[in-house]
Amino acid sequence: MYKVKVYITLRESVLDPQGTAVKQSLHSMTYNQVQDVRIGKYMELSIEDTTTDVDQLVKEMCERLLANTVIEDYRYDIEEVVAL
Amino acid sequence: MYKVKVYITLRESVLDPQGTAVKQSLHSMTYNQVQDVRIGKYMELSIEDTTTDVDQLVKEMCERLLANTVIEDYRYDIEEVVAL
Amino acid sequence: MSLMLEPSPEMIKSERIFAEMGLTDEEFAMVEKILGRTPNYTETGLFSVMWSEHCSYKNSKPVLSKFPVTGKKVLQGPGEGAGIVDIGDNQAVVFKIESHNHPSAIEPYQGAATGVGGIIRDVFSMGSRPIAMLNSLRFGELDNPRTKYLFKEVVAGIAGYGNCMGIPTVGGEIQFDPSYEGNPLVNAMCVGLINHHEIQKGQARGIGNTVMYVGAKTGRDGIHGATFASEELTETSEAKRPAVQVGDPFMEKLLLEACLDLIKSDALVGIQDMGAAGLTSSSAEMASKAGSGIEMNLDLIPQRETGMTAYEMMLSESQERMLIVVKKGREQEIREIFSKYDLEAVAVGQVTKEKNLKLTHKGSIIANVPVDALAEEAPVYHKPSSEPDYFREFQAMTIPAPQISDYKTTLKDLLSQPTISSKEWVYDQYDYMVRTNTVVAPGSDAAVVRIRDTNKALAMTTDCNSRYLYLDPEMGGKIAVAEAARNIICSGAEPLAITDCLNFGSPEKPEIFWQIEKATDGMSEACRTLQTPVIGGNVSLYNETNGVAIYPTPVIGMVGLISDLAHITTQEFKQAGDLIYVIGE
Amino acid sequence: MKFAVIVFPGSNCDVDMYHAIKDELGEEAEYVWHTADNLDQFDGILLPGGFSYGDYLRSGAIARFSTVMTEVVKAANAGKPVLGICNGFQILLEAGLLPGAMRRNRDLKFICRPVQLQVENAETAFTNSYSQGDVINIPVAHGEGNYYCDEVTLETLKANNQIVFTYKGDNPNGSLEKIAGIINQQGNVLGMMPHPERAVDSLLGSNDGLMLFQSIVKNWRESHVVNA
Ligand SMILES: Nc1ncnc2c1ncn2[C@@H]1O[C@H](COP(=O)(O)OP(=O)(O)O)[C@@H](O)[C@H]1O
Repeated sequence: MYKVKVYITLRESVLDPQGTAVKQSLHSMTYNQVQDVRIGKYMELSIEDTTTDVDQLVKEMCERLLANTVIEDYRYDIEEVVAL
Repeated sequence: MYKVKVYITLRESVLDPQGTAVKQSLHSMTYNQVQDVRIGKYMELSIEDTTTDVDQLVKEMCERLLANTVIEDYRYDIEEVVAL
Repeated sequence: MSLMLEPSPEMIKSERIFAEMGLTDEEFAMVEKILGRTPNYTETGLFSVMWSEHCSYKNSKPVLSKFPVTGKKVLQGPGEGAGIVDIGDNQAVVFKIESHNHPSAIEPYQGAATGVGGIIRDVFSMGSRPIAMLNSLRFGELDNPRTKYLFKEVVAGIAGYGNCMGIPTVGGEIQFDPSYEGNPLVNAMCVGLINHHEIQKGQARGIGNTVMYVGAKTGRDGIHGATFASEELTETSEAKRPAVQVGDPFMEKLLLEACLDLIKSDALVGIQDMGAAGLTSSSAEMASKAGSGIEMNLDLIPQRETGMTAYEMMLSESQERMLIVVKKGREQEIREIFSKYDLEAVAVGQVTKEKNLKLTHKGSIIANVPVDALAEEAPVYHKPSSEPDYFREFQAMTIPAPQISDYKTTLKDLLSQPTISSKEWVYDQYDYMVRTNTVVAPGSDAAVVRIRDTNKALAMTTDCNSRYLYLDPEMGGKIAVAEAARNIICSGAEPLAITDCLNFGSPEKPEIFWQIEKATDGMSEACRTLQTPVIGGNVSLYNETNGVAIYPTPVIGMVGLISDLAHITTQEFKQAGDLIYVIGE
Repeated sequence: MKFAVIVFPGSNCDVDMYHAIKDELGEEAEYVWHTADNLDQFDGILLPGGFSYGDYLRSGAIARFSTVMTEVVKAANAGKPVLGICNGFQILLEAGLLPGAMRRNRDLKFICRPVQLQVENAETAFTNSYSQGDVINIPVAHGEGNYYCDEVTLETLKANNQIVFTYKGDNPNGSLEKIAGIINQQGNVLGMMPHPERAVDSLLGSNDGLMLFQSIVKNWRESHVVNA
């Protein structure tokens, strides 16, 4: 079993309306120390043991479906979990 | 400067329609190895040097705004970044 | 694996565990008498939900019985998922309103969204295609952040669900008043269209017929919180906490289309939404209405989580589920209808002659109780009622005439009240045009939705001025119905019937019960006079914060028929030089 | 002319599109379920609005992997007119048939309202019945219509006259350069956020959208009469 964590963020050049809105809310709540907020996605996938290269597999899923590389960047961690 | 990463996930027994749809889509793309997908949010905050306890600050922001604790759990990492 | 041990019948009785589930000592004694034994844990749960006010109307039945519910055009009055009124040409209109107040107070987005989802299921479970949504909302004053948050999220939740379903949200009303500060009201109404021969009933007829489960899997969503109150249970893991219901409008859209395909099949016998009290109410009510029983094997229930107990499955309020009864031997046809939409239809039981709800789980019978006892025999209470002091004071007052020095300022002040000002910020977020039949969009009196391929249209509105009801519940009740009727008539329609949602405080208080009595008296009289029978509705009591009740708020949803599209009238002045008349007193 | 109205799980403007073609335009239309693997019999392909797959993950992201999308790509490559409206536009972007991507609306709210569009290019197979610069009334109804593309792409769009519609007046969703609709380089794939199929009957407020469908038919007739 693999536990995969995928982090998807908007590319730096892309405006993030949600992040901006959250930053403004935080400011209005007097958290003025917050200079920037960027909002992305966090996914947890469980993948069963496979003969294929897991890294390759996850990369492919990210490129094809999980991220839209026109506006998003992604990275991921793979952790092998030993069933008890 | 602090760079804060916040991970927000749906609580365990809360329905995740988005995760389910993505899992099914991955299956139909023949990634049958994927057993489970849960989708949450990932946020990056930049916080300027502050006299307040940063950990306390982030926790408070999560509780009050960033996470909806009725249905979501959150965790975060704080990293101190030295300006160059 | 669940390590949670359920208390034995003896413990339920000796430690009064039933009380935590909401049953009184007398009610528990009644259950024991009905069964001739002490109920086990699951059975106690079945009775506690079915005998709750929400499912049994035990406190409100006496007042509901006053409503006129019949009429020449009424094809279905109260008692099914939604009421139905004939509109000629073999067509009928189906509608109902329902509250989701408490869930929306806890989690406004999901609470409102699942409220919308629930009422849509009520309408399409009748076999009808939903054609429009309306709502009626109440919040505290917009000057505090919590209220703003609730308001924003409730609107987003209604939009999120309704828009995704592709059902236009064409109207509604909103009032801001401090009395709703801790207890907002979220009432949603759905209107559907049906051909007479397609009308379905939630009945489990035909001994031996198959009971099937369709839609989303069952999780631990919305299981009655009271269950988890006991010491031992709260120590179970976080995951066991009753979860807030999260809506999945995409699932519901598939379920809707599949069910509308399903009604064309003569293999279908009965269908009912799993709303409040989920599997319990749908199975017990379908059997009770048909004079039959139902036997289910809970191992077969599609489950989203592991280790669910019978109690949890029966009380779960997971959304987007339906229970259907189909002719024995025709199950495969049904499976095929659903598989087009990637949905599973699973046979979970059968209709029995013995009028019991009999449940097996992991090889043993876990509940066996008479369906009528669950669905029909809840106690009915005639609560004491007394005229509140405030009412006497108000009645004794001489009404001061308002002193207005500057009409312009007063007008501006009025228009800047959130309750009076434009609601465009809200309805801009609702897709009010999808299905391209909305002739009169939000912003006029009643909304008007045309009926394609005919020259007819339907006008619809929700109304209730709760300040009037607070000042004089009986007069206010009449005014609410009359206001709805005026809105319908102004748009060119003839009023057909109403649905209502009785939002009040706690009926245990004689002053509140008095409000309920008087308001329903007034409504009944107005409905009789206007010949708009009550074809269904919903009751939401206990709307209080820190012991203070909301204003009495019986929301009226009215639908009218426009027999000729040329009769459609809108609110705006059309051109300079037109004459302006005032009609009435 | 025979149109396919593609229906994905969660599409909900399919009915409106169908009626616009059949009842108002007077051409043939047929619903085609997302599992279909042949679109040969159709002359034009319509991807309607709605919430395919609940718009989960990103709008259009899951739908683009439907079986029928392989056929839509084939039809596009064969030069057939392909029109994606709202969710249909989002699917075309995700599928790479049009450049760019959609972000959430600037104000983070769903918006449903009539808007004014300016016809920026009246020489396409979808707009030839309008005149350059025409201002038309067509409603929008979306939560993610905030169009984005990188600078290079934007330059190309401009250079090739691929921006077909822009919002006139207020920018309702924050879209780059007020872009409301774009076409591919070959000129046979159009994506737009506003709903012309909701503006085909003056009883409901506007029929300015009808000319878009008439343009498609006109163009098709011309090329098919020439070829015949
Ligand atoms: N305020 C009301 N006025 C008229 N009928 C009502 C009212 N409240 C409930 N009813 C009717 O009582 C019937 C029983 O409701 P029930 O089957 O428990 O449905 P639900 O739980 O979905 O409201 C319903 O048909 C409903 O229309």
